[in-house]
Amino acid sequence: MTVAWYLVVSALIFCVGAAGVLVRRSPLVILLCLELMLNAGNLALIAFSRMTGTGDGQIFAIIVMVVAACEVVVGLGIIVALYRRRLPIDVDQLRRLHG
Amino acid sequence: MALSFLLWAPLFFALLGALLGRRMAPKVALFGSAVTLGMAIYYIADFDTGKAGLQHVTDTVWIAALGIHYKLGVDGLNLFLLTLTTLLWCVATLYAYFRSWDRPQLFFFFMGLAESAVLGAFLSQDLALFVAFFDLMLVPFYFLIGTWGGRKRVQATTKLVIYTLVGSLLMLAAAIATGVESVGNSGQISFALSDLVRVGLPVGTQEWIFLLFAAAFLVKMPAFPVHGWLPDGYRAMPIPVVAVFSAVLSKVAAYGFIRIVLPLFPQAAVHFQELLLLIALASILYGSIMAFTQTDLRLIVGFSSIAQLGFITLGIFALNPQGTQGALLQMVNHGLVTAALFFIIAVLAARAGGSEDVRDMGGLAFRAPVLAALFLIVALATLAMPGSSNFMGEFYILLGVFESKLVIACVAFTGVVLASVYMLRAYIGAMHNRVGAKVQSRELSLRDGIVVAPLVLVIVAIAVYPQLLLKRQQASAQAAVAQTALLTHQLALPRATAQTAPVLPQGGQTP
Amino acid sequence: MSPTTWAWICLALPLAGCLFNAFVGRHLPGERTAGWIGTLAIGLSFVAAVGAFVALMGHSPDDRTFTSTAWDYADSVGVNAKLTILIDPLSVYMMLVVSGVSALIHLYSCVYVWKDRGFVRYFAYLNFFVFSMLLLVMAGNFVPLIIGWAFVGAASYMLISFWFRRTTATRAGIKAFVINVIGDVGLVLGTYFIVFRGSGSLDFLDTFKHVQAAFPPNDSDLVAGCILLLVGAFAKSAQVPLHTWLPDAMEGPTPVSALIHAATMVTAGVYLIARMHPLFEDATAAADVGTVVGCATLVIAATIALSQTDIKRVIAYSTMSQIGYMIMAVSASAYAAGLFHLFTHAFFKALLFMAAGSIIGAMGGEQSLDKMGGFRRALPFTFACFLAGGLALSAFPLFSGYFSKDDILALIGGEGGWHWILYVLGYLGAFLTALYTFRMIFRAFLGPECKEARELRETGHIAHHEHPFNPETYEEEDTDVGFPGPGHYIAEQQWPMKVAMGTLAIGAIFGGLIQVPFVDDLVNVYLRPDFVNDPTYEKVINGPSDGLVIFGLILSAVIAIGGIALAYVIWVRRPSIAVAFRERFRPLYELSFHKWWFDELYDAVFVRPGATVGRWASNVFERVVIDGLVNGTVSVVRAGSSVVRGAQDGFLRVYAALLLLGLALVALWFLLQST
Amino acid sequence: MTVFGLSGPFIDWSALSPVVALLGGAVLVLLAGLLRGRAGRDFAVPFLTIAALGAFIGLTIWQFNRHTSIISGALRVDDLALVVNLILATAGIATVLLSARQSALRQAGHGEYHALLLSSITGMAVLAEAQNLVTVFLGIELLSIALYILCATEMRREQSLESGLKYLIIGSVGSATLLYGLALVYGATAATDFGAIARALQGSVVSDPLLLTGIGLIVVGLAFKNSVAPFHQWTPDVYQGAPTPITAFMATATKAAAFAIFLRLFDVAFIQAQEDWGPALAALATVTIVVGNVGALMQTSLKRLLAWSSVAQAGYLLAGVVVATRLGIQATVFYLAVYLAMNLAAFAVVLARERETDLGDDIDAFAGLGASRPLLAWPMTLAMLSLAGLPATAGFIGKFYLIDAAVDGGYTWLGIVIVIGSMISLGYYLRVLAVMWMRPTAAPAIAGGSTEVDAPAAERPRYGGIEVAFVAVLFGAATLFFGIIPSPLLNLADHAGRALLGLL
Amino acid sequence: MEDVLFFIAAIGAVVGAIGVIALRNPFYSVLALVSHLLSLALLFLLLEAQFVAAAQIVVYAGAVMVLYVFVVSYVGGQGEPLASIGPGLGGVGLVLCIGLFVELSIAILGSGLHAIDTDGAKLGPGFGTPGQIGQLLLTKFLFPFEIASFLLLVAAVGAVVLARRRRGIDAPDEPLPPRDRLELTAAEVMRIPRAGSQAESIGLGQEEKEEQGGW
Repeated sequence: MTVAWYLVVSALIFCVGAAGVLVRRSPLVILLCLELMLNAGNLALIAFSRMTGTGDGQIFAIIVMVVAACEVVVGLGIIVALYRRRLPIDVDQLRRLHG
Repeated sequence: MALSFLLWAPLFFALLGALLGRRMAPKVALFGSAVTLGMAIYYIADFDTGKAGLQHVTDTVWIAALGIHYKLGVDGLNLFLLTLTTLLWCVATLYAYFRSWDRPQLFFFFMGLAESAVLGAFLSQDLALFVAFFDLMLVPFYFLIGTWGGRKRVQATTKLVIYTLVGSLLMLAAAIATGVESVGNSGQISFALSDLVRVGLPVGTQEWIFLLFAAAFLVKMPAFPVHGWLPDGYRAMPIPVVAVFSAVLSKVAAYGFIRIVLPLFPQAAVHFQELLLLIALASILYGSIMAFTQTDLRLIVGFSSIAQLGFITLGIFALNPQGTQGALLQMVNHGLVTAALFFIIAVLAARAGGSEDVRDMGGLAFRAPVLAALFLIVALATLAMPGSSNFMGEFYILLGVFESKLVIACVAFTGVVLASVYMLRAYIGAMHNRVGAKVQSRELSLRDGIVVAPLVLVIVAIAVYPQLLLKRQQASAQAAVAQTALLTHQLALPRATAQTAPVLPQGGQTP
Repeated sequence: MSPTTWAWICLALPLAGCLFNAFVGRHLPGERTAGWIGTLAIGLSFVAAVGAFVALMGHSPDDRTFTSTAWDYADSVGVNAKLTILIDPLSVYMMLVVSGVSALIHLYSCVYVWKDRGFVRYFAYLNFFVFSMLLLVMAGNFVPLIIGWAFVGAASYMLISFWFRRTTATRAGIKAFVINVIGDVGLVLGTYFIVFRGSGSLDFLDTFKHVQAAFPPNDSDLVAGCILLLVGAFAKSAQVPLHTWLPDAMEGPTPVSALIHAATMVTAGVYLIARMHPLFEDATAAADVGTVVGCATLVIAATIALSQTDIKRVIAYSTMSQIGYMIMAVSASAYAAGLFHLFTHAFFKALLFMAAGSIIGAMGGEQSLDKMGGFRRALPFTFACFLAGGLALSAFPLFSGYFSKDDILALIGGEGGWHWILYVLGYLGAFLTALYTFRMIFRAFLGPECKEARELRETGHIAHHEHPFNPETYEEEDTDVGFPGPGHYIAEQQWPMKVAMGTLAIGAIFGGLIQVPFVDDLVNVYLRPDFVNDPTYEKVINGPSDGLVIFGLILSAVIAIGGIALAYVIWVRRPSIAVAFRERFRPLYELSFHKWWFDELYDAVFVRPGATVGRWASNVFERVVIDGLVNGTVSVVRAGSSVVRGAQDGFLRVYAALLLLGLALVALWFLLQST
Repeated sequence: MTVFGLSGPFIDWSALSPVVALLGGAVLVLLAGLLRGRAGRDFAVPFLTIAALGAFIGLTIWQFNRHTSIISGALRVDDLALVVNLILATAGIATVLLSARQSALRQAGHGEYHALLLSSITGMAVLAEAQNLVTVFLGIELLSIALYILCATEMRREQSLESGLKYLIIGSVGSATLLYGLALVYGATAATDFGAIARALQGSVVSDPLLLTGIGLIVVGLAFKNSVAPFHQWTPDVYQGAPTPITAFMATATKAAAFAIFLRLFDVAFIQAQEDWGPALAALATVTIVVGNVGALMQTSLKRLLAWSSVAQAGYLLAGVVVATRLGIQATVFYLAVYLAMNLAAFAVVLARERETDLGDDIDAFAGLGASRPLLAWPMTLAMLSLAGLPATAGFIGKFYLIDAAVDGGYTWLGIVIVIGSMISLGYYLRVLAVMWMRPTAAPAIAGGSTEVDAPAAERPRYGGIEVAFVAVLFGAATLFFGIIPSPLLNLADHAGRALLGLL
Repeated sequence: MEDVLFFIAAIGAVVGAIGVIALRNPFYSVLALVSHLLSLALLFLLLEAQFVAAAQIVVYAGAVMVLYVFVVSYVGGQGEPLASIGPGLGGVGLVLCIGLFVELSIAILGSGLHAIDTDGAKLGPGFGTPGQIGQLLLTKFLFPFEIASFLLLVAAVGAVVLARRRRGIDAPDEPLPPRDRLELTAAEVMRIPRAGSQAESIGLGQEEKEEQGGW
């Protein structure tokens, strides 16, 4: 199977994740979608690393995992804080800031 | 004496006054403006007549990275504009001195800042520096109008500043383009006019740059049809501000044409000559007609200024020495009369129950012969009656146009006639005819008198001896239009058969 | 002393008087001091003029041209405007007339406006006028000429609206000023054509010297220039079609009408043409225009004068008509004749105005002939003077006007060709002149006595209206400005008026004797040095055969007497005829009474359209286009703003969508960049 | 050093020292947060933070004129980076000063707050020095994640949390995009090192769709960080919602770092593809300028207004990147410095008014300021004039420089766009001035606009605080000073410009 | 054989992804993500990245997902209501994403790099093995490695700052949902009064570590 197809798959995942950000209203799920997009990036990195035979891609992928974890942690932290303030866990209702 | 003193003295004294507090501020400001005036007069006395180039040049690099010089200089083009500026500011400060202002330190500070900015625009011999001062001028006026102005002052000042800055900022881009485009083989960028002149721009570049400059200057003048800011602005300004604004700032624009546009973009100037002449013509006619229909004295003066500036533009774009001489002379004349008119308007309003509408006035002359006489002199000067210096200005201007574009000159003459109509209409409406309802006729008070009288004296003086200006301006004026005159195949002098004194058979004897 | 020195003195004195009165006049002791000072200044100025005359006569006839320059007024880039005076017989001639008549009128005015609040102002103005007029006639350079030209206009404006709370007066003033400005424009533009398309120097003598070299005869530029000069002349001398300001100018005090609008200023046009004769010699086409216009004016004005009832306006129209004669003469290169008529006219017309002033005084400010009558016995002296003036005006044999007018017509006739038409019209004009002059005299002095006249004769007490009114509109005047001041004066009671009028009467009667055909030829001889070196002049002088001259003399005598007789019949014997005539020839009467509808015409062609355009400009154009320019831009930006801020609606997912859109676009762009 | 037979890379500690100072500072501050007693928390912690930043500055200056890549090409220390470091440090110190008395401190804990601030600065420094794709990504994440948290630290305000969440989500989408772009570039060039990438781009790959798309995605990813339209939507909301000191920090420091990496990445790694990305960036700049200025027009919240204006300013700055010339870099760096000064002054005044009035950052809070509080009004005035680019302020020189660069780089039309943008911008800057100088002082307080609605009025400080006024005056003065004597800054910019080699 | 695995894994990954955004209940979404991650790990294996695959399974499918489940259960895993005040962006999103996908595919398939159409470069021995990864991490990517660890610290601090409960911030009057109780008391116990002190954050910090303990 050529590398190109791995990339196509990653592209597809990336787009699905993006779509998720658009259509979902629960920040929890949106965070998941962000994970999807990052994973797509990871897949691409790994694929390229395979393609070029350099290890950089894999390192990059590991770093990305760390980053993803951090984002998730912080994101969930904010969600919890919102919940504590009895605020709706729905991005469509979080719009005191606009205009 | 370095020009920097002249340039920064007003700001220095303004700051000093502001620091010394509300009681001292007016005094210091007045003193400062007087000192500045003195310096300006010194430069006239010290002027080397017949020399075309700059004198008293100050030239240091301001921003090396950008090739911006701090270069000041005096020559025939700006000599008398400096005097005009300082004189009018002195008078305006005097006027303000006699009145009480909210937060006086601030008021006089901004006045001083404005004067320095205007002087800077007149003095600077570096394109970027000129642009900087040209834009800077507006800032103090924004506050002066917005804080101490009349009704609807904030809208008016915002409109005014933005409208005029639109032009100025376009000019900023154009100026930078000029500098960048004319990086010669030296490879070193420089905005000093002397360097820019040496490197001629390609015609195509010249043309769009010219248009941007023209936009800036025409808006500032203002010229028809970009005078939208004028009515509200003039109505909102406090009297001393409107006096200096209408008298001096418009001149900066006209001066910019002569100082920068003609020497730097000669081909473009020739290429767009008709366009500019037509705009000027339109300004003359439209301004006159509007002035003829207005009843608010400020607006009458305002629109008359549009017409007068039209004449000046006409003279500039005759692109020959006559036109330029006329334009330069007329700038000074118009500055003097407009300022005087605005101060007189203030006096009239004080006698017509505060109204500046000519319909509320009338019959004021009765117990105020001096006021009437001064007003009459100013009015006649404004309508350029022969014998006034304004007449010589228009004489030169129209001669210049006559030499280059006959038809336009002939049409422009209607402007002269209309001027007499609207000025006399204003004069009669205010001073003559039946007595207005709230009018009580009082003679000019001393403190108003010492504001108006000096201006009238100067008007009369240069009316008696305009040569004072003309002979000092001649060399520079000819130099400024040398290229354009060459391009339009206009010789420096008309088809002159005899310039010598008349040689009579027996020799004309003179006592 | 050299003539120029005298001339400078002559010029300086009125200015001095003006400034003195302006600055200290109000603080002088004695109520008439300012007046006396003014009069004195002018009188001395007259003396200086005489001095100049004598000094000039001291030189040989071909050496009577002197110039003197005070300072360079504006000498730069090819414009050599210097304050130069040119003293030669012509200018001295004008100086004499101007200063002389002015002196007398000042004297008269000392009484006439005595009780007026504006007494000092009046004399300041009047002196200023004389100064300007002298500057005009002395100028040796186009710019001083133009300056003087405009100054007299300004002076006339100030004096017309001297009673500045009279709306009619101010309106008349602005009208006069504007029309005069049109004249100035013509003058300036003409100067451009002549000087800057040709001679290259603003100096008269240079111009004259180089004009032949610069222009081929009847060169279009030259003709254009000369016609433009004529425009100036017409505006100043109230020639058709620029005449409408003169009748209104009668709003001014009567002495002003006498001085400015009869004797001096309005004849400036004549002087201008005479001064510029070398140009007109080369531009015969322009000269012919002048001739025709002058002729037309004299007829039209005469017809109008027939039906006017305001005594001053009648005289004003007669002035127009007489100046028509002069313009016609000088344009037809009969310079001396024209100037001779100018001289005599100055006397009798000023006299007529003064006399009229006396009557008006007696009427307490009333000017309508309809209200006057039978002053013969109440005002004997005035009557005598008026009669002398009237006879001179209507060219009664041996009176001054008789010789001068006849001189003109003879020379015109002498040129032959189409000038015969002018000749005939000229005599027609003469007939009408006699008619309207005596209509005026008979209606004012003969016939039944009006109550003012009777009161005056019986009690010696001058009528005075409690509620002063504007004789034009009959609306009440506020007496603040003085007029009609508490005092009215008549020659019979005031010696200065007597002196002034008497002197002028003598001039009016005997003035003509200085140039009587076959007897003497003083004016010609005196002025010859000016015109000697242009060819047509001599030809014109010697044009008419003796027969023609004699015929002319007889003809004009007959016409004058006939006219007077007819007037006597119509307005004294059978007043019904006048009414019948009016009914019979209604259109003619209307034409005359409405002054050929010139005012209405201008109103319809210039004033109203101008006002309409102005209103449109300020109400429609300014609002819609100019402000639209601004508001339009603003609203566009505002709209953009609300769109952008609308997109910023706080919905996270919308942000994401926009963001994805941008992402797609950017990616697309780069994709397209790739090969 | 050699451990277990594998030899670690040579580490040039002196060059690395600034970053180390920050890392160490962060940890120290975190520990200092443990101190008991107000005095310890309120003074020791900020003092330590400032000390760390001071050390950072000192070491940076020490390293000046070094041009070296360290730790096997992860970072490059050169004048561009060092100048940016100075900007970051200045912003940081100002932020610390502004943050004192801020309730966020108590809610987040002094130690944490300042530690996060320092780590964010670390991320920025790393970003500014990065010359490896991995480092780039990490730097961005480090600065962003710290900022996400800081935005949300005023948890009593719903807006604060909201802004945090919005920033997090949008920012992460941006990061993901950036990551994908980086991946594509890596794939196309088989390298993560800038130098290697540049070398690879000299080949045919420069026009390969894979690479170009990658660049495109990177453009978008970075555009998020310095709020270039149409990727700016988070900016107004986050700026408004975040605690004002943090907003000031974001506005100034983030921009500096993001533009630094913009310059480094595009003018070094992707320089070969300049004619491909140049027009795209120019187009983005145009959109940004228009959108930013237009959006700011009728705002009543001043923080929001400044947010929009910062969008517009990003557009101006982009012009310096577009041209990819030394002049461009100099202009950008200079403008960044200027931008720092004027924005800090403005935000300081906003903060002061937030504390002094109940109107929050509403424009009404500024009514009559000129009469009542000249010491605040003048800096604000100068800041506004400078942002509008009027002469005698640094903003004028900055704009002049940028337009100069644009015209010089053959993008004259972009210069004119900048000019038009500043015309529009006058509409709102002048409005602020008008409110301050030309309106009477506002009647005190419709409640609810307040920054801390539910906090009892008693414990709300009624005065802005001396340190805030100090910041305002200092940077206001700087705005004026560098408007008249710009040479010092220009020299720095000049150094920075020479840092990136291979540019004309 | 590889191809079959690829197809299985690819389909699994994509379906999992779609599941994440399609399923209304966050709980299910999380599970979908887990499956997605697993199949992704399989793809990694196919690409010779054993270590990464392992890390993927352990860190993601392990720790992070646990954290997710924890929070979801905490804030309530109820599915979001269909009705929303916000605009329905389904259509737009679909179009945009398809467009983006097309663009990316063109970029990938249209690429001129011949390597992309191969199964990849010749690999040296031990490619993708922990050994090689470790070496890279300690040499070439030493600095990123350090910064990454620092990033984790920052995240930890952030979590503390955000998720810690404080006096006067949360409204205590409102009863918390019963599901919360147990966790709440746990936190109460750990809590040391004096809001804003670092000390308590250590307490929660440990809790944090527990969560990541699987790592």
